[in-house]
Amino acid sequence: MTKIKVSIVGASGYTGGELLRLLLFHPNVEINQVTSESYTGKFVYKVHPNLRKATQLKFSSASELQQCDVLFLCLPHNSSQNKIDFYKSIAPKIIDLSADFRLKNQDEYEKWYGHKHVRPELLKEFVYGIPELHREEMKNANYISSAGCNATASILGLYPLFKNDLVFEDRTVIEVKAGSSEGGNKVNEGSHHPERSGVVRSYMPTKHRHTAEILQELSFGKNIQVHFSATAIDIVRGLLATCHVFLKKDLEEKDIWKIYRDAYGNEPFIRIVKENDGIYRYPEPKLLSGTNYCDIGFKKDENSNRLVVISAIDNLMKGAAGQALQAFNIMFGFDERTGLEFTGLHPI
Amino acid sequence: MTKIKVSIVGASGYTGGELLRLLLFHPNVEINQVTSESYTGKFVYKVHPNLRKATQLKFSSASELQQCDVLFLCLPHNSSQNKIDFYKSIAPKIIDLSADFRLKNQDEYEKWYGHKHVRPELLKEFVYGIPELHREEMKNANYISSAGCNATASILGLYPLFKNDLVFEDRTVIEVKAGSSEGGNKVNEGSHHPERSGVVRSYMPTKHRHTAEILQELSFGKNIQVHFSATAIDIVRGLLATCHVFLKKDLEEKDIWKIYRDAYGNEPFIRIVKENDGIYRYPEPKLLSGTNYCDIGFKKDENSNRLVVISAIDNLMKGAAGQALQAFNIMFGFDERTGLEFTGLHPI
Amino acid sequence: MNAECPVCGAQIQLAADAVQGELIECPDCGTELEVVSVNPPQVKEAPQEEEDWGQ
Repeated sequence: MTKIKVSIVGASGYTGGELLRLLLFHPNVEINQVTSESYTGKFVYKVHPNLRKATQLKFSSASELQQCDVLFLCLPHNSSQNKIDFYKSIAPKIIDLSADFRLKNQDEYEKWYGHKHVRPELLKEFVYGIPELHREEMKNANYISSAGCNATASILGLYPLFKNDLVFEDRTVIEVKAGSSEGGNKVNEGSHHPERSGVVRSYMPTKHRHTAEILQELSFGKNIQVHFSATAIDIVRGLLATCHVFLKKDLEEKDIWKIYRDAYGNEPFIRIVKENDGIYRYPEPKLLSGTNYCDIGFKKDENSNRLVVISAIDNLMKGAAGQALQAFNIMFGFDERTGLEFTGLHPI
Repeated sequence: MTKIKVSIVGASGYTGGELLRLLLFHPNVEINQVTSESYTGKFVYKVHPNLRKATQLKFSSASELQQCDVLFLCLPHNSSQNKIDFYKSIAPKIIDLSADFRLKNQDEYEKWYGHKHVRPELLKEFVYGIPELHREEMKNANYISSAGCNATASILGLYPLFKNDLVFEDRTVIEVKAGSSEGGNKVNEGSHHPERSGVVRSYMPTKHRHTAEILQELSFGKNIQVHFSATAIDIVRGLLATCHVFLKKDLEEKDIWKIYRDAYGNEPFIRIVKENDGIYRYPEPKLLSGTNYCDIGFKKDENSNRLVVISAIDNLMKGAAGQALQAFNIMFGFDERTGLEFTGLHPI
Repeated sequence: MNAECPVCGAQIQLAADAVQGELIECPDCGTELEVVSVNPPQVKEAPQEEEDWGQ
């Protein structure tokens, strides 16, 4: 059975490392090269110690890139768009994990990212990377742009409600609680352990860039508003989005169950988590570490038309590398769960 | 290819749950029953939420146990020995994860566990459950007694030194730093979050029961002493043993490397971790969460004959369920890594 | 014929295209090594300052 030849550009970061971990154990994949300019020639386990004994692979430089079947781009924002022609020359299919090609509208891009997009004409060539929303388009896509982690959790949590026009368009409030791995492996003043440990840090009360993706995917042609805030807490992996939406008509919890079951009943990576006993009655991000699950729960407020939707993921997995691999599986017609079977640890 | 029929007795605890997680994804295993008296009839994911969507299996009662090929016993101490005949009637092969059959000497058992062993004549029928030390005996064993977690880390760390008679017999000091999952899922005063969070708790400064196993496996017929202490720290999974031994003759680090390479060079689950750059230069338990690795490092003290040996494991994996499955693989002639390929998460 | 790592004694097979002065890493202990000669294969520890994190 011929294997798909893949390479990763920018494989020394947390996202690239997580993707490498998954690809190393994917039965249909042969890893060709993994690039890092700062670690060229070094063993990958130097920066990804969990890969000790798993591989003797070394980093190459991007200048040494050879032709391959698929190129995963795990570069800082604003890199992919500047060298996209070079990357296109390397592989017929590209999965970009940066934000460069997520937004379809160049004006929106400029508004949220503060500078003009370098190759706006290419935006329409990239399929937005949430399989649960764009599976059919992915099946014959050449270019996929993986979604942001906060956006993924928020969008998946609210998609069935917006799709069925059940909530007021301008009253949605989303509060994400996020971990330190979201910031990547670059050290900064605020990531210094004595300063970062134990914080409940309001790092993006407004204007979080991922809002743009949420608006794009939930508007369904309407003009909607999403009031998003993010707070950093003392976890490394994991992300919990608590979404407050306001129902247009009065619904029972039984109706809500049905709406989510209809939307996600057959999805391999979405679990509806809403139980009235046990320790973990609503989605719990720490249980999802290393898995590709998005757990979704909800609670109807008895005293108002507010519905609280709770959505949890591992920001490095369903929020990045896991979702990119899910898209890869769809692109090549493999079972979507291939290489993504890990069901998580408990206790953790 | 016929599958091995296995059942787990006492599957609602952390060890039983971890073993269930591994067995569910083992290609040569068919799970027959998993028992829990308190959760009989309930879905297993009620107490093991990481298994949501992975299985619809329900707990049975031990009274409903049917014949099977292998029985894993994950019971509190002092249970297996009291019902061993019943368990022997259920399956020809037994792997016991409790402490009941670890010690070969009944007097030692009574000394460390404070009561007479109920079936001392059976002690010699159980092979002590560290594959790296007892692989040949396991190949045709019917009964295996899985080792304690603190013992496993300490024994594997020091085995090559004691085997080659390189250290003084009575001067070894071992300090284990352990996580909260070692105490199991029973709630107690000290496990209440406000009391347990952030502690550096000297919970067993002396007389830790696992010492008995360390003495048994490292004595090589001599009378040895091990001075063991355990401190609980703010982690859930993970165990780090820092061992202080005193060399009989002066050795260079290069000699120590050779000793460990000769002993463990071909072992699939032991990694020698001693690097002079990078963030993780010595063994780091959090990187091992969910893996069956035992990472071992060392540092020779330039100013004395002291050698510091550092050994890390996941107490629920190499210290319990993972090692039990490794033994199972040996018992049935499967590749030892089957079902134990997970290479861990980073960052975590 | 292999070179021997001066730090941990691991047997190191030099790459076919290895050249004198090239920096390589010991596969066992990860120490950065410098190729002293290709035939016979010899390496020595590359100069490296010890990072002190003052923990």
